[in-house]
Amino acid sequence: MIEIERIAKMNKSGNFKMKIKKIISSINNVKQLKAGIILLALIILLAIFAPLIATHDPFELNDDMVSPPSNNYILGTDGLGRDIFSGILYGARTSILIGVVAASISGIMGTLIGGISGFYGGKIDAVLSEVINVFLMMPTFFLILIIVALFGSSMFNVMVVIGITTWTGNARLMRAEALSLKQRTFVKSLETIGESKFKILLKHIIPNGIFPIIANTTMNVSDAILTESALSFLGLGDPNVMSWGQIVYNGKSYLTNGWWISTFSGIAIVLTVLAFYLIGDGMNNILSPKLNSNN
Amino acid sequence: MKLLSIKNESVVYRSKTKNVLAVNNVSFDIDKQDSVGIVGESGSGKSTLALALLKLLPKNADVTGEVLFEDKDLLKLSTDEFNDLRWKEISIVFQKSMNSLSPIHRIGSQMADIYTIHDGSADSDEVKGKIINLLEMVNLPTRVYTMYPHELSGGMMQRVSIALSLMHNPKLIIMDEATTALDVITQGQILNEIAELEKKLKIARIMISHDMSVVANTCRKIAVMYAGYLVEFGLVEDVILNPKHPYTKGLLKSFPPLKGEKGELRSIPGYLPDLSIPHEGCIFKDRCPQKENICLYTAPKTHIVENGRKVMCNFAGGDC
Amino acid sequence: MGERLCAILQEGTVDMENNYTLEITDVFKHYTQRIKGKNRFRSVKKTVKAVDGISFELKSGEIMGIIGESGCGKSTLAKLLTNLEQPTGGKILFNGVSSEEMLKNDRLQYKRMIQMVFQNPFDTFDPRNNIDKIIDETLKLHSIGKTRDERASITQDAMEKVGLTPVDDYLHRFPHELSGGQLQRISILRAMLLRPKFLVADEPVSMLDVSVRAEIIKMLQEQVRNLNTALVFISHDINTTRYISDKIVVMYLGRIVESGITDSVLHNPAHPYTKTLISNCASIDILEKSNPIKIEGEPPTPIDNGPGCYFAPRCYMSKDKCFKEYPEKTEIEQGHFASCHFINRDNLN
Amino acid sequence: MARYLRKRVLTGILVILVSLIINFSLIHLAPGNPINLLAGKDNPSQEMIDTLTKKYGLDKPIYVQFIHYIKTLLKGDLGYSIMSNEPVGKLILEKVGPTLLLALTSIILALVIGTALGILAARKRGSKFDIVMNGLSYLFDSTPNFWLGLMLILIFASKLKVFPTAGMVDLRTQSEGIAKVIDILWHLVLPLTTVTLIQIPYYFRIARSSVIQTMSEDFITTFRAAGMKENRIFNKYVFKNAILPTVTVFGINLAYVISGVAIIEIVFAWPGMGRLMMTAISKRDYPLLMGIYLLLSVSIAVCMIVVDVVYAIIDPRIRYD
Repeated sequence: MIEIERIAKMNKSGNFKMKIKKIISSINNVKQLKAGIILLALIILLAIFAPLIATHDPFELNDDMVSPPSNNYILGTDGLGRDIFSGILYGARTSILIGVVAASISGIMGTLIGGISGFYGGKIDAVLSEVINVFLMMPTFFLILIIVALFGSSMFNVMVVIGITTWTGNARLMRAEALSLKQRTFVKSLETIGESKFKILLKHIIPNGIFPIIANTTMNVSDAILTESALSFLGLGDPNVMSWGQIVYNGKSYLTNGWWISTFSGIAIVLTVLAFYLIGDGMNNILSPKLNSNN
Repeated sequence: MKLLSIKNESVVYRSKTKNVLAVNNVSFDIDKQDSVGIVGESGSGKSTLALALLKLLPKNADVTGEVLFEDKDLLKLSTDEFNDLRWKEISIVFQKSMNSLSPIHRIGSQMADIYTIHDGSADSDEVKGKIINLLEMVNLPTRVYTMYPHELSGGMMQRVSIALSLMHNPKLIIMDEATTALDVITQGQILNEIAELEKKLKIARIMISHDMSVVANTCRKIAVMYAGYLVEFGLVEDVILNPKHPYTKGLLKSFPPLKGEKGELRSIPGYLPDLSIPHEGCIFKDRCPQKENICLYTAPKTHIVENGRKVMCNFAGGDC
Repeated sequence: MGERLCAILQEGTVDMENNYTLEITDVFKHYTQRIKGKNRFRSVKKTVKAVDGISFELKSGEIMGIIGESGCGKSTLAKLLTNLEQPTGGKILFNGVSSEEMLKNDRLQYKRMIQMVFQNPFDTFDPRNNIDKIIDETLKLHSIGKTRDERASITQDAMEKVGLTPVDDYLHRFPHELSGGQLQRISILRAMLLRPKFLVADEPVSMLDVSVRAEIIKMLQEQVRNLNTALVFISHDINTTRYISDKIVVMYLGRIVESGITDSVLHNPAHPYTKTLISNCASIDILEKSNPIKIEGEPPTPIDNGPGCYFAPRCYMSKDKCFKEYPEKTEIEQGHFASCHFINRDNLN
Repeated sequence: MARYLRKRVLTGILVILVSLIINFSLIHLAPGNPINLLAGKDNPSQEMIDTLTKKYGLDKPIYVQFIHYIKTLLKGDLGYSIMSNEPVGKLILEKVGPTLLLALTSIILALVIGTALGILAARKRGSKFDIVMNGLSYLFDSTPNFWLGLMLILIFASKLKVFPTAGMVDLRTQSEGIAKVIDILWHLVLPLTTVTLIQIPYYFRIARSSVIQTMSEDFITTFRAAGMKENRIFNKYVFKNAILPTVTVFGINLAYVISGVAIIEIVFAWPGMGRLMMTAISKRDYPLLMGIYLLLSVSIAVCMIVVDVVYAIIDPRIRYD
């Protein structure tokens, strides 16, 4: 965990500030980034103030089962009479938490493994990149599925499992960054000055190469939310928390006479996932404007 | 006999925040079979000037003035008319020759493809023979025909680029830092070959380089550019041996000689001015060792001295 | 003020009496590489001989130029000297102490012994740090100056000395806010702050605009002269190398083909490669135009050279013997050596 | 090339080995007794315990158990399903057909449609078409596949009643021959649309960005300077250069497609491996679950190697050796 703090600290200084400034000034130019941030801010506000906004206790079983949207139940109720609107509000907390934690685990693992692999090279790299290759070839979703099925579907399990099975993308990115940064003159000059290899990795390679990983991690939040909702949809969600995938799952049997159950919860997933995608892609846009811009 | 005549050419790069005046009112002529070297440091506008001749500048660049090529104004030609003229009459060799052809197509087929743009009637054997001739002409083995760009060294790819540019016997070729990335010997050999081919094929050449010694060795005339202005123009012997503009003098002092006294090396102090800000007086005034009051407020005229030599300095003309 | 600071302030007086010698004996850098075989689906393992047996000696205060084309091993040699790469054979001795031993005892001491100035000034510093931090961290690493303030005043003085003023203007800038010339001067300054006994400059001006090259060359000259540091100046630009260096070494495919006092080598070259190199070099001196010597091809990758002279396949005067036997190093005049069978006419038949 | 092939095959074997180890250790690490896990119930009969112990060598040291496990697998024995007591291999093979039908058709459709749209969008960069297609690609990328399936069912099956809700054939009519094929196709429309729609953004973006990237390469300037017409530059040079990256991502996309197909099968009750797996999960049929996972890992690894080799052959720049 020391590393995380260090990285966080380092990012506060120098060029990172400039990049942040650049991002802020670019937010207005990069439409998808602007849209994503506004959307996400809205969703986060709703999640934070869920207890205030919610009209019902999301777990409360009301007498009105499969009741269509009305004044009392804004988005209707499900088969057990639970209020959908309140469920969706509380579900936002679950989705965002799982997404962010899982993506962070994957981001940190990927950064460290990829950084070490690319920067140290040689045998370490040979072994680590083989590990990355192997992971890339594995059907991760099924692995997650099986592990969750075997070990239980608590929220903690889901987060950790998604995190440790999806770090390879980040590791590949960081490895590529480290490989190219390693060739840069400033790294060679740090070596001639006498800086130790490990310090160069932590203080110079990772901070200079972290930006694509941040963008990618933002997108990974989206993927993690989708994975979690798919697990819930397959009945492998944490039964103790409210989750959008579960609501969609619950609504599946009422598709004909209670279309609102699955529909609205699904829209909530789409919007949240979209927000993170837009932000991540917007950041990539700033990094390589030539490729993505519309001009 | 005039081949190309550039009259008052200016290029402005327009963007939302500022307009950069990259080339400012440049005029000079190139005769048939002449060779002109344009020298200047980065930001002098030398490449912009050349790319403007072939209309290869990005869309945000505004080109004004006249460029008369055999009495046709290139800037007024339509795209189709211009495409006809490109390569047949004027061709170009770029610096980054390694990327100058598609990496996944064979060199021969790409050359043939370019050849048929302007000679669609030729049958494929005829084209192939022509291409192989071209390759031999630039001292490349014929097997290059079936090779891919990445299989060639930098010098060989540069030769391919030169072969491409000579394909339709153009009247003028533009070499944009074409030998800069090459090693000393390879550069020497290629420059020598070009000089011979030029004589044989009766081609005029514009050579853009930041290296004055390359231009001094291979061109008949030299054009010195600074911050978008043509500050001095004339025969190589005149300009090198008797520089009139203080910038030319400064540049020459920056090159140590290979023989004789080492002398004292001197830099030109200061930096290139910001070309997006309008300036008063002489563009070189901030770095000029000879500047006087007049230079601060009066933009120098271009004085024509002898042998068609031009100098843009307040102290160059007979009138002061 | 610490002792070191005093020493720095009285520049030029400290190390004059201390003489250091760098001795390179038969240094090799070979590595295996997969090389394209008959077609792109086959490959062969080959030994690339980037540096192939190089020996020379350099004393404090000397400036040695190394010239040659890309791939001749001059940059690899620079990396070997600064321990960015490790030689696969031979010895690098500083006053008789081997580089390995020095590195084992005190890695930082080795770094203070030999420093380097790089080709690309725009990329020499971490873009995230400002100049102040870059220099301060260097001093801190080598325990020069005990406190932040002490280090700041060392930096201040040094920058004033080389005319990077007003100092504050530079210190708070980030690398991308400075010009190439300014950055290269800071790069030289940072290297010299460690008071190295040897300095390697690998193409230090090739990426700079012509009009600022001279000031960098002059600064290098002054700095090494003041501290009696020896300089290895690596360049493909023969004119500039001639200007700065006392002696010169010509390399081809990992070996030294000719060496000696600068003007002796350049005005009276003995090796056909040196002759070709010089004759092809464009010169501003248009009155003394020489005709470039024509040779075939480009320098190959240093694989499977010899047994004869490495230059023989491209040489305009090669004979049978050149392909069979590597020519010995021959002294032409005092201190001027070349390895060519044709130097001594007796060897010809 | 031979060296590269060897390396890729080695990676493939490693993938399979790692999958085996994961499988094996999951059985042992999972909460509870592996015997219970393998037997599928908490209180198996003594007879069952004895057979399983013998078969998997559960009384031996762990590495002997692993060798046992591999040996059983090498004999083609993936164990017996707990639900039906039939060999796992047989159960899986029965379901491969429908899954492949869905997966392969969707991949081809998505590849063609996505790439075509991407190229068009890149050529008309900044146009309304480009902006709309970009927006749609974000939207479909953000849509959970199962939900998209549900919505299609809701609209086209429940409300409009154009297509059937679930299954692969109409069980009431029991048609034969051509009629059966048509029936299957009819049932295929909605699941296929879903799986295709979620893949299109992927190919769309890759095609779009690689065309844009290629258009900015230096060699395009050469052809322009030579006076070549834009259409010819595009058709002959940009297209081939830009299409190559699609091949590389094709392999990586595979695992993603398969998981998407599995979920969609469940949504549409399509009788493929995905549904089999869901049943296995809900019935805690571990041998079956492991068998499916293993088979998937192996086939994905093989496909990716094939794709890599094909790429190495068609791109002359790559010398994988």
